Amino acid sequence: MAIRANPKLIEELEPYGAEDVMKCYHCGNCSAVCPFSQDPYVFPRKPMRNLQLGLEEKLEGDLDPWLCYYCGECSDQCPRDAEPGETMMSLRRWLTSRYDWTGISRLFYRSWRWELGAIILVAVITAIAFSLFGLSQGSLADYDGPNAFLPSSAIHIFDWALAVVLLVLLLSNATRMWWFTMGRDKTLRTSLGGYVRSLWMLPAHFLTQIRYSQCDRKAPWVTHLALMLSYVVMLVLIMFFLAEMASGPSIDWRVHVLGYLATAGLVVSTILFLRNRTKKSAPQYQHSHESDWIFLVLILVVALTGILQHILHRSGLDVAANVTYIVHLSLVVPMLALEVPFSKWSHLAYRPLAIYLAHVRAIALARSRQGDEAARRGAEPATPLRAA
Amino acid sequence: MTFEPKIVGFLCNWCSYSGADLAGTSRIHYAPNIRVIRVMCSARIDPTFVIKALADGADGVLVCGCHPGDCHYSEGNYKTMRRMPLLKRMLADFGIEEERVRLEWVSASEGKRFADIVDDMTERLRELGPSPVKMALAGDAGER
Amino acid sequence: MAEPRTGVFICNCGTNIAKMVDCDAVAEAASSMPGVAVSRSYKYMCSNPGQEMIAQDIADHGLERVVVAACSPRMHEPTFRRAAETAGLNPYLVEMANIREQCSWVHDDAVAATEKAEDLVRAAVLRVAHHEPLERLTVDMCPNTLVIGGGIAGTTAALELADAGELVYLVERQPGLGGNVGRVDLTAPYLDSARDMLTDRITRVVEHPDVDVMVNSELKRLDGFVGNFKATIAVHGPDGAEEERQVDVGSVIVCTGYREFDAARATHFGYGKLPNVVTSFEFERMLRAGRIETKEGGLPQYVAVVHCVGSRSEEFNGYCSRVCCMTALKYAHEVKSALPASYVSDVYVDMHAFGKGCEDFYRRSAEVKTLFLMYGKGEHPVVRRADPGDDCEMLITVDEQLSGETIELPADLIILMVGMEPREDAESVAHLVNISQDKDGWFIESHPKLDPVATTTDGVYIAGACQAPKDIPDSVAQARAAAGRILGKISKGKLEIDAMFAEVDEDRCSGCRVCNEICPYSAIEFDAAERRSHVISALCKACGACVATCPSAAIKARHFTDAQIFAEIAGVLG
Amino acid sequence: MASDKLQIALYWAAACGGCDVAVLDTDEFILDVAAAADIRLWPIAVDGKYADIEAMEDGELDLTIFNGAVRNSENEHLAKLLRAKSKLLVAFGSCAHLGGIPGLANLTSRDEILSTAYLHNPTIERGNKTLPLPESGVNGSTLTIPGFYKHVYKLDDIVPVDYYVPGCPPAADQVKAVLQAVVAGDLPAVGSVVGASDRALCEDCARVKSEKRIKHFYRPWQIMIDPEACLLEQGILCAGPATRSGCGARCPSSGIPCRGCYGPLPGVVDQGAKLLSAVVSVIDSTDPAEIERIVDGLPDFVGFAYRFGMPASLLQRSVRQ
Repeated sequence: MAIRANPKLIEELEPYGAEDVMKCYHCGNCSAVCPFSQDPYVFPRKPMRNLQLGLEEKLEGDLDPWLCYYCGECSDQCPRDAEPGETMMSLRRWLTSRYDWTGISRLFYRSWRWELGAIILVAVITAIAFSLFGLSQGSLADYDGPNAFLPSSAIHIFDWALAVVLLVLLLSNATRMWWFTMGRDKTLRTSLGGYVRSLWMLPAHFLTQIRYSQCDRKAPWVTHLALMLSYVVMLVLIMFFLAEMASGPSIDWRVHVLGYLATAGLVVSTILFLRNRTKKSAPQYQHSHESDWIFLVLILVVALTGILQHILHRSGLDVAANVTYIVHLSLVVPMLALEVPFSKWSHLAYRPLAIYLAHVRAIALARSRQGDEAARRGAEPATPLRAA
Repeated sequence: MTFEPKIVGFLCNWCSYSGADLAGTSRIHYAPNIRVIRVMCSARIDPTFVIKALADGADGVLVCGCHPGDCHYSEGNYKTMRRMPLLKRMLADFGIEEERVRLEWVSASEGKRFADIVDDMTERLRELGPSPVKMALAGDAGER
Repeated sequence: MAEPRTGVFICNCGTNIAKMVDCDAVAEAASSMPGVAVSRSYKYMCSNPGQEMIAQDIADHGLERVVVAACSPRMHEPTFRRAAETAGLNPYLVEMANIREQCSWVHDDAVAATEKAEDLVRAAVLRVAHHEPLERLTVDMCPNTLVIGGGIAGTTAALELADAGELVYLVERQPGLGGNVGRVDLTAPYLDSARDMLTDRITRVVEHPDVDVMVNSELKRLDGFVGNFKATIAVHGPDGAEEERQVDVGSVIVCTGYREFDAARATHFGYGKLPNVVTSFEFERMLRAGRIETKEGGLPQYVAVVHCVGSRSEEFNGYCSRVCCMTALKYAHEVKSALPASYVSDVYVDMHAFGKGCEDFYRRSAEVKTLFLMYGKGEHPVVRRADPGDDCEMLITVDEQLSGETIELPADLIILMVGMEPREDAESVAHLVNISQDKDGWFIESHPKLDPVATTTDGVYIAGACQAPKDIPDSVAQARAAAGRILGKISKGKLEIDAMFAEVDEDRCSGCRVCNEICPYSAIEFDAAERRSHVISALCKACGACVATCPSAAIKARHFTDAQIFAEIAGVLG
Repeated sequence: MASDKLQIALYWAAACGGCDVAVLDTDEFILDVAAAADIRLWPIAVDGKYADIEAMEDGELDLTIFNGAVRNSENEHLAKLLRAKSKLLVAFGSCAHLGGIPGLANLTSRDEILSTAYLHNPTIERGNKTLPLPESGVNGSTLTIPGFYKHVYKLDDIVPVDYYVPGCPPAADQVKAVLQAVVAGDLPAVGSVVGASDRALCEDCARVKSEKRIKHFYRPWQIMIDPEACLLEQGILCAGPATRSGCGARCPSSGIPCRGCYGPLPGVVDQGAKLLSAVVSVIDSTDPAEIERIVDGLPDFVGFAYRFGMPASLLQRSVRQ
């Protein structure tokens, strides 16, 4: 069955960062040096070929880009400077925008103005909304207590509401991802058992990102893990212990410890990443997409405003603390509302999911191969016919 | 003692004679029964030469030229290729055994092949025995 | 007759000969052979003392013939001929017996080897008695040159010779000069204009006082031999009138070039059926016209270039046509610069980017985002009309090797890179100037590596794509090389011809003409008036085929006469 | 009996008699001969006895024109006798010159010939077992017939010959020329061939010759022969290129290929080998199998190539023991 080539697709990909793909002449060095590239997931050469030929459906159904951690070995080895690593990165961005049914993601990735604009817009709305809300039921002079400007109980409800919305978006996109990569492939003989048995991989890989450690360079893994864990810890704290965090000195010290650690983690790791990207210290930092900058900066400023707010509050400067809180929230909200479902943040979810699905897929493929073997064997008579 | 045949070899200068030289430079040993006569091209080999050699007492005649298509003079060996079949038929009518006259293509790089050919021909002629020509021509002098 | 006084010199070659052949015994035996006045065995005959010994004996014993029994004549015959010459003996009165390569080195029975050595020496002694002193002939070298073909190679060769002040006759079949290069727009890999290159050359050729250009003309006959050809050229006038010209030339350069493969033969590309499937030369015409468009006059969105059309296939020509790959890349550049919105695909088998600047050019083609699709050798893409809904006019189905998929590639304009073939008249040209063609029909050079411009016929040279597919720089280099070779000969003024050649005894020739067809060099000329055949000694390469064939024994092979060979036969048989 | 007339003998050995007829073909010129010479021996024309010859002194004869090969003891005896008695001995005609048609017998053996001729020939009365014996007793006395040799010899195998007149038979005008030369006494070097030229027959052959390429050999009856073109070029085996001219190319001019009766050209040591080389070298093929097929068109080539010259060839005879 012939597949239609689409020479135009490459242009669609360029805004996502895939600019050198056409230079590739398929020597295969990239796939050879990649520690993750192995049957049935051979990359980056194969996805690059599909991209050159514009085999859209194949690319869409491809899990390979998520199995890459962009250690940059391939780009180092490439004799044609076709940047296979960056191509994989661009494919991840493109896939994110494909999984997202709203089309917002595509909009963001193709234009940083849109992304930034949206962030600012959401920030302003948030700021105004929370200010009005605060003034309507409390006093700017009170950080906590009955007259608190932004009572944690209220914020908590808001957080959960937002969380639900994000979860829905994320799940719907994840489902699309599953459909593209597994669901619509009729030839694939997956079984529910297969899915269930491998389910443990999701949390495991989410929390450890252990595959990343298989890259020759370990530093990126550590930083990446640190950033991710700090983020998660902070998320957990906010979603479950917001009250304790908000109210005064009487609260449990352990909360503080984790809070401080997470904050430190966020600040340090983002600064490190930003430094790397500005210095272009390693191949994977050579080409920074606008979305990368926005993402890092956003996390950093969220963390910083968080710290500032905390200090002000502890120093009893409640007014300043409240103002900072508004600023903090007007940064947190776009970060969550926009980055999580529509931009870089989402890979936090897609990558472990991809590893999980890839595993299930591999098993299914292996089984179907054995099946074919068996079928072939069955075709021959078990015992040779004898003449009567 | 076994009969040792005398073979006259007519070799073209460019392929076969060089091939025979190569056998020498590569120290490939072969039977000493052959006596080589060099001509520029196998096409120079007049059938008369072959008959003359037999009449003068040769037990066998070996004719060598470049492989067809490789002739230094582009087409010379084709003339040889055309002459030999009829010559062999004619000699057969004279009662001369087919094995006594042999045509082989030997290139400048086939020293081994040349040596093998000489050994093989010598062996066949040993089995065949002396050429009848000399005896026939000597035989009748007295008795008519 | 009384045998001439002969000296026999047995070389021991250190121990190379002596260890297997009893050289003294051979020398002893030789001393009693007919005519032998002196017979010696010496360690190294080829050494200076050895050669002086020969010269001395020639003087002391008044030797008229010399036999040296040593290595192969292919090794040292020139050495000993010189030695004899220094002593005033004609070099052709020397004969060698090969008792090393064909005796001591190949035998292990000393007795038999010695016996054989004696036979070989006897053969040489008897043979040399029949030798005759021979003189090398010299003929005049006519400085004019005939150049056949007015393409890039022909014009280059003509200018090279004419600029050196020699007269050139340039014969071109077409009404104008320029050949195939004249049909090209830009050239790979430097994208400079073929037109500029040519127009400059052509104007120079046409205006050059020493170049006699004949267009609408063709060579009818070529008689004579190196240095002394007579060329008959038919010049077609505009009114269809044909005028014959006879010119004297000393050399001929064949630059007849090539013709392109007929794309219609490769039916699966739909050439001739689908309007927008064009050959590279048809596309060059578009480029020269400065407008890339479909037959319908629209601008193509998808342009596909198909490589190896008629080349590197079992079906058509097995060889690579060498210029197509880079030309195809050139098209990618030209299309992209003319139509930035278009998409160019290259459907190829292997990318042959040999030669200066070509690999870089290939790299740069990635910058214009060319999409390369690789199909397997022995397979071929298939072109079909696209379906109504498609945004393209045609679809090329390729079993794409790099993806392992069967790909349908959209195309609005398809350019077939047609390969090179020998011209339809190559065979007749080869016959006219008496050169040979290889299995594909290209003219054969005298040595593929060491002598790529000369041919098996002295004085006839080949240059350009008539020898094999070639690009412009190679053609130009070959043309200049040929010109250089000719200028070298001209500067000598005379040609020396080997003393070994065949001659017809006209008192014996009955004009039966059996020999005429025998000569591979057409060196035998039949004089119809005299009813005799002559050998043109300058053309004769002394193979002796005619000598062995002449039923009247009227042709004599100098230095390989019947008498000499009969003597040798008698000699080896003791 | 002394006479100032030219003393000549003509003898007929192993031959068909055609040579004698050729002498008679000189018509009235023979009368001039008779007038100018005493014909001492000429078995078919005048009455002369061997005894008379034996009685002669050596060299008494000025000229003996000897035709026929030497096949038996009588031929040899007469050859030696006439040689001794003659100043000039001329080998006259192909048989004496080269062995001639009788020479073809050298391809078989004496026994084969005798058994064919006297035992197995279809015309032999059935059951007849009579073989000729050199000696046989007839009522007391002994009859002898000449001994039949194993091989056929040309005249100069037996005795030295002064001149050769080739041809089967020699052309009548050549006969005249020779006799006139003898009378006039202007003779070429001893041992030379007279009455023939040093060029091949093609010299005199009127057929148009061009370059030769042979794809197929034909027997004359197999094709319509082009009367203008060279026979060999038409694929018809013609010995002309390998044969002395002198006959006036009578055969080819009447559409019959030359058979080579005038013998090889000077410098040719084996007429058959030369003819072979000439006719097959121009075969138009480079494929061994095809060449074999083309050569199939030349049956009994040995018989053709040595039709008149077997005993004069390098091998002279079949070497089968």
